[in-house]
Amino acid sequence: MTATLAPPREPGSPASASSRRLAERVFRVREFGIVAVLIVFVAITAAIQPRFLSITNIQFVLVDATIFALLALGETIVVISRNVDLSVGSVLGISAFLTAQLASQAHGLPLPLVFLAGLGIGLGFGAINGLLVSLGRVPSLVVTLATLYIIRGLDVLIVGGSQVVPSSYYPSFLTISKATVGGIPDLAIVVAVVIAAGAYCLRSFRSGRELYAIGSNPDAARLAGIPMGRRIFTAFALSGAIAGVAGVLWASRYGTVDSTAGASYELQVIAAVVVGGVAIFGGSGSVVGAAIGALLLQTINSALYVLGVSPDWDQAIAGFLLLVAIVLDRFISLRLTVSLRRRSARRGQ
Amino acid sequence: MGHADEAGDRRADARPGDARPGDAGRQEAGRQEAGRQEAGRQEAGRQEAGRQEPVRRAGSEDGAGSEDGADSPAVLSLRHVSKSFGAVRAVIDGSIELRAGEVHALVGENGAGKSTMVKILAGVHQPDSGTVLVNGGPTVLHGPAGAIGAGLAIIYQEPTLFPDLSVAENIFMGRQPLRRGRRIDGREMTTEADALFARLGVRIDPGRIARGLSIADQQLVEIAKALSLDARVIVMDEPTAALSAVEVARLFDVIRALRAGGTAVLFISHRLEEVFAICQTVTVMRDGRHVLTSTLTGLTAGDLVRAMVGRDMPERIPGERGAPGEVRLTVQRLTREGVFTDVSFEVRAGEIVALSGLVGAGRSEVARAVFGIDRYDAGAVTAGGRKLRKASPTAAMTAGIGLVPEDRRQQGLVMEMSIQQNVALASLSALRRAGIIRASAEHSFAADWAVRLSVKYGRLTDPVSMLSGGNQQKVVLAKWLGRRPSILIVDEPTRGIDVGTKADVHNLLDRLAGEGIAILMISSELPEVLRLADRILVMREGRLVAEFTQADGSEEGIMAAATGQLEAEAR
Amino acid sequence: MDSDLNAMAGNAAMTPEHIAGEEPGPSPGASGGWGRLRPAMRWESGLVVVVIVIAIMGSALSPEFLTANNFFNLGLNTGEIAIMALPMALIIISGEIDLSVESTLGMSSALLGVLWADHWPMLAIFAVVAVVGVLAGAVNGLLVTRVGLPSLAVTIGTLALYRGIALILLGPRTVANFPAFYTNAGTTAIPHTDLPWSIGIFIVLAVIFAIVLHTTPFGRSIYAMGDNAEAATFAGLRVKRVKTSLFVISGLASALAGVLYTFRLNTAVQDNGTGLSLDVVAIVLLAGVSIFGGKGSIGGVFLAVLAFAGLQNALLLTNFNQEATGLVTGGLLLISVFVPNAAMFVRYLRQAARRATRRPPSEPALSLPRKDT
Amino acid sequence: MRALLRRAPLAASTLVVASALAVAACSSSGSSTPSSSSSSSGSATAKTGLKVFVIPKNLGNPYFTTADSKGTGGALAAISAAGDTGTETSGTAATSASQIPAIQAAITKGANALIVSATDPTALCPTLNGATKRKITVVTYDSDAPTCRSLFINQASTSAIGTSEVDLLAKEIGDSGEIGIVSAAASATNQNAWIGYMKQELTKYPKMKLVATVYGNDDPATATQVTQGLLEQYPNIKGIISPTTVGILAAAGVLDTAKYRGKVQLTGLGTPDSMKKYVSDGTVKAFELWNPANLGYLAGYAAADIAGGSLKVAQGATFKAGKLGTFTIGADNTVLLGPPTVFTATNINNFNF
Repeated sequence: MTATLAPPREPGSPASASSRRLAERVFRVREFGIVAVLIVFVAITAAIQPRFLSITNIQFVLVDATIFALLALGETIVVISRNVDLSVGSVLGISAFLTAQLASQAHGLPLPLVFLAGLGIGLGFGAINGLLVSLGRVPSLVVTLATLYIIRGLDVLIVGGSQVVPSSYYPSFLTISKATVGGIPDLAIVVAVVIAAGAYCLRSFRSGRELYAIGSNPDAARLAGIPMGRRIFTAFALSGAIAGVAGVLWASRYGTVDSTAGASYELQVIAAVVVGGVAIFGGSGSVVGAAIGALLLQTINSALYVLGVSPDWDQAIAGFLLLVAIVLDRFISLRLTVSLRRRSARRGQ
Repeated sequence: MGHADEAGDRRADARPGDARPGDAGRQEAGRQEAGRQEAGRQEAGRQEAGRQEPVRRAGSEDGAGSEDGADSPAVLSLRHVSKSFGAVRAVIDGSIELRAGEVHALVGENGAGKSTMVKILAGVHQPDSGTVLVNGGPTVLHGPAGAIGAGLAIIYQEPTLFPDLSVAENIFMGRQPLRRGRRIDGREMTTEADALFARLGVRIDPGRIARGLSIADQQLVEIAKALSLDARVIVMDEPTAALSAVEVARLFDVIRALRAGGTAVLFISHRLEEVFAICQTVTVMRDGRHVLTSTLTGLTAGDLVRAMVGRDMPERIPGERGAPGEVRLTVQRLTREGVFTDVSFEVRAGEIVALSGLVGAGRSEVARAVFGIDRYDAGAVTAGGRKLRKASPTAAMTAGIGLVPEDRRQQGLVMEMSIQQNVALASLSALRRAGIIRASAEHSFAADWAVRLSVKYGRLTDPVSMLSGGNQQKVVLAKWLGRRPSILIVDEPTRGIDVGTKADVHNLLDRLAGEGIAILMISSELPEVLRLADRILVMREGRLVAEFTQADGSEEGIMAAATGQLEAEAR
Repeated sequence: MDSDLNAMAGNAAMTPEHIAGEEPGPSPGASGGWGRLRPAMRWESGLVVVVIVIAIMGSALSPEFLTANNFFNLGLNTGEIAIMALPMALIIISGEIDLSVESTLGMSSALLGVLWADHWPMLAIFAVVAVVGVLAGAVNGLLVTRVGLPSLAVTIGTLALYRGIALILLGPRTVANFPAFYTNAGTTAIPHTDLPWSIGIFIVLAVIFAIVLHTTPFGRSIYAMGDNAEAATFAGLRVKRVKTSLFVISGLASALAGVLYTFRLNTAVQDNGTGLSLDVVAIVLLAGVSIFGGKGSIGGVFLAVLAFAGLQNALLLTNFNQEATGLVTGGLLLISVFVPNAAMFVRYLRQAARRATRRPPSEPALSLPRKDT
Repeated sequence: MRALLRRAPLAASTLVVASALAVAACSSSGSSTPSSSSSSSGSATAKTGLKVFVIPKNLGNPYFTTADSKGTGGALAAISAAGDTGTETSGTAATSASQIPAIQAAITKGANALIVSATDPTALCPTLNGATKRKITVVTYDSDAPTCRSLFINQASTSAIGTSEVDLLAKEIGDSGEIGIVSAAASATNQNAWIGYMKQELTKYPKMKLVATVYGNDDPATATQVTQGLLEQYPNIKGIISPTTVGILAAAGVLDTAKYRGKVQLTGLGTPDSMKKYVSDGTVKAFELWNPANLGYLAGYAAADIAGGSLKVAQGATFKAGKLGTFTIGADNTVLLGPPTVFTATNINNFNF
């Protein structure tokens, strides 16, 4: 009964405050970690190949990264809720083709409508995923693994042998991905804003926090009366919609769209998310982190080209980073738990 | 989840016989109460759910109500609810009425059905029969959300927190204070959380994440959560289990305040002195049935215990055991940080040593460490003269240890497998020839043990999940006896099984000890402990705090040691 | 943390019944008279029907379907997938998953190519490839069991990593012209039969796997840990060791598949076998192996291979649009996970209706896994 | 005349001996006796109603869609014009693993002739030889499988492509400066063959230096990135050759900015429709390509005639391919479609494929 003698704890007493700081520090460390790696990597590359930091190249990297960052945003929302969406690549592909065709056939069409179309297409497929997972009670892994192939199959059926080529668009569609403001691509700016918005929503709206809650402890979430079905459905719908928009950007960026657009992107996206510090078990991680993860992978990727290193290394590096990231996270969270428990215990005495 | 749920909500033994007239022959207020209840219960027992009872009980409840919170209407009540899980009837006939401005105690042995009642109140379970009434009107609570909507706040026995989220968010999840634009007002949330903790007289940093909070702090967060709901009814399922005396005192102040504010509180606790300290009314349950509802004034702890146990302490029927033989199991200064500390004891051949204490005192954890499920930070385990390798069940098994775990469903059995396969699971290597399991051998092995333990089953190939709790437990026992262990650890061996089987298990343990097996028994059922054990070790908050011999052991004494409230007991 | 699949399945499982899961109660698999056996039987007999239907439809749609020559082709194109499906079945029954098999196949194929191009003796190459396959599996296994990572995340990582290694090894090169002795084995039938060698190997392995899974303590423990890892640990089963060995076996089998694949096409390129993982998983789930572990049989896998190969082949022979095979595989996968749920759900409704008769409700969610949070 | 007629079945039978030595085979077989009297009706009127399967590297590939489909006047058009029934089939990925089952299926379905663009000769040959054994005519187009076909329809002489593109670029950059190549997959046989000839041709331009060959794997995204990498790594690069339709499009997309337009020249193989934009805005001055539809059309006719027995494969043998006129089988049993068309701002609008 030593505890009986313990006086009521004062607010911000060293123990509790420091345990809070520790927790925060660790998670910060996690995101700073990625930034650090990014910086170091850029530094090294630039040292070997100064032109890596040339405006044009930075522009190239940013634009390529935006598409992945966007996909990572959607994927993060899903992963946070302890699910996974493997179908993003296929959704991107089908949306890219359909919107590209729209852009090449209906010339008068205002751009926003094209994006709206992409959004709608993605939303549709996302909703299907969401329904299958939340109502069908089938693990998202299997559902999205299946829809990954089904949607790609649809895509191939629709596209057939045809393709959309840059010449057919009205110019403004292609310039979306080329326009810059003060050297920074509009696209990067817009996506950055979107991601910031996403981060803000996840942090300061109930529904966002509930997603974290669901991922962190589904049973508790249930007992707290959180409408899990609806939330998870929304998560998948959002992920799909975002992939749809990404499809439009893809079309505008690469011009030529056939039935293979976005094939096997899902792995890179998940890699980006996990490298970005989003726990694969859900409950923790941030959209910003995921975006940085995407940027990191994209930077590595293009650095290889610039350095003239065979791009063959790209995939191995991505896979390796992913493994390192999850192993790291595992140890960090174990450590954190233990040390927090120690503090609590000590305080408890 | 998947943790061992509150002792044996699974238990479902109707025992009409054992109500003794003596029950009625007791203290003032308690008297006719109990008497009528006993009578009623017997009938109930004879004919499943005694439907003729309401009249009587209505009477009794008025009696209860007249004392306190006078004629205030029942804000929430359960009438004759029953709930079964598989073959197990957790609640057979449960009734309770919660009134505004009244703190109502719900007591009963482990497995009396308390937690299931709570889960029915919480809308987690729908009763198989019986009614839930809110403000006197029959209602169906659709899930936890429905219950919350009906103004219920529940503090579950096992804290249900979000480890990755901040304490404040854990408290306000789904109800966070909002600013303009429906955005969460973090600052407001923190201040409100601080205010709640201030009410509880503790200071937990609302900004830290819940991961790594001590059990006590987790419990406090749960309490804060319940308070934040401003609920009309607050159900507290063992809220004090992990709290220090100071924290308990503060909690009681809060409860009194709530009561004054007209909140109805349902208070569940093993610590009877707490019940007397804070509650006005008590409902006793036994074996899934309502036994007694009464005002507490005039009742004594002894009355409640008798009502809970349904009999006086049985004096030990000495098993035909000789004097204990040589030491089989030695545990030296075993320590696992934050779980149990410096635990030492030994068990001799032919001896039953009981490890007693409150749920969460660290008894099962010691057993797990000894068997090698968990690793330990310090100390040593010696079995059959050999020091065991840490965290290796295989080593423990080869040293002749068997463990019948606490949670039959999660730890004891592979539910999808057949009876036969479960019995054979720990002895497969013995049943194979040329690496292949001999079906015939497996079958006869299983059949043999099924007979020895008189397991009641249809086909040995039936899935074990079809058996009743008692027979499932026998299967688990058979699994380990099949290995001919020299040391047997049984964790809550009779949790949630019917009286008949319970007796079987008791006799079996007696016999095994007689055959010279060293038995370490963990049980929350003091009668059982007192009946079977040669020595009784009591744990509290991870430490061994007392040892009784079979002779000087008493239910009160053990309870006192277990709760650390020595002065509080006896009276 | 038991299977990460469970983690992924978590939300699917979030239903009131799931929480009730804390209470004892028969799991739906076991509800009703014979519990575990009956549904399984039903599933496999259902598969038999499916196979027959496919055979009839195939022969109706194209007279060549039932010809020996067509069976040979059919087998030729299925051999490697079938071989990888066997260990995959064990892994999924044990409650894990291995998505990296296709990359392990690619990696061993690349290795085979590189070493052959460097004029290594073929037998030495086989040895090296086998070792690499074992290592690949061991990495997966150890990361999952010792570090305690979700096998989904781990094997997605190695899916990329191993493919990447194949790329690095072989680059854009194509190695061809392997010794005729081996390439013939890849393209010709076993003498006096119409069975391609790869299918022959598959059948032998299938028998071995069936014996191991259904009659040995090892196999029994796979079921036990797949259904309830904790209970398996309490029964003294060596969960970690068994799971690790399963991943190793999977790696080895994938390496073998890689060699066969290379010889069949007489080409080693870095993208050999891309996209096969889904086919393998689809076959295993179609076989009635529960994605949550604990259920399934090698017999089912065998039938599923037949059904899968037959369907793909029938699609080729009929003028069905080739491009849509993805649709079929994906649909197959969805159906095979939904049907059991549907059955479960129906049973649940039936019992809910029978509640009055105090029959224990069997809650669908109970069969969905629980995670320690 | 009679001799020629009688020789027809011989030629047909010699197809069985599929080998690069086809020429020798034919001449030597002159002495051998007629083997298959079945088709002794070797009259000018070929058998019709045959089953001809067109098997491109993969489906969903625009280039092959143009080459094969009826609408564009490709292979299928020719086949039906010859009175036979044509079917296009293949795998979805351009890998031998997904092409082989399609070939097997075609054989099983009782094909009389196969028109194949080989993803990978070594991988395909066992299957194709199997077809030949079953007396199925095997004609390759676009990408050859030399040892296991009776006739190869060559879109353009390898050397011509290689040299002409270097010459085109040389003109645009004034014979001097660093140049790079954006190829498809590094394993693509025809790509490498062309690049080989380019290197040869470059020896004629001492001041032009080939600094790097990068591979876009015919994937727009990859091609874009490798082009970017190329430009960043060699900032002084003057010109890029991309002998692949996907590659040249991606490269054009990258160069289509003020920074590069006109400063870095681009040429290679591309379809006029897809390149019109870049030609009109000056990003690309000139590029070339044969007409894929005509390639398919020619292959279709050749296959139909051979399978129908009206054409025997032998060097110097001639046949009429509908609208395209008459062609002659050259050495190694290959037929050359003709010189590629060079597209420039002046003529590009006359083409649409």
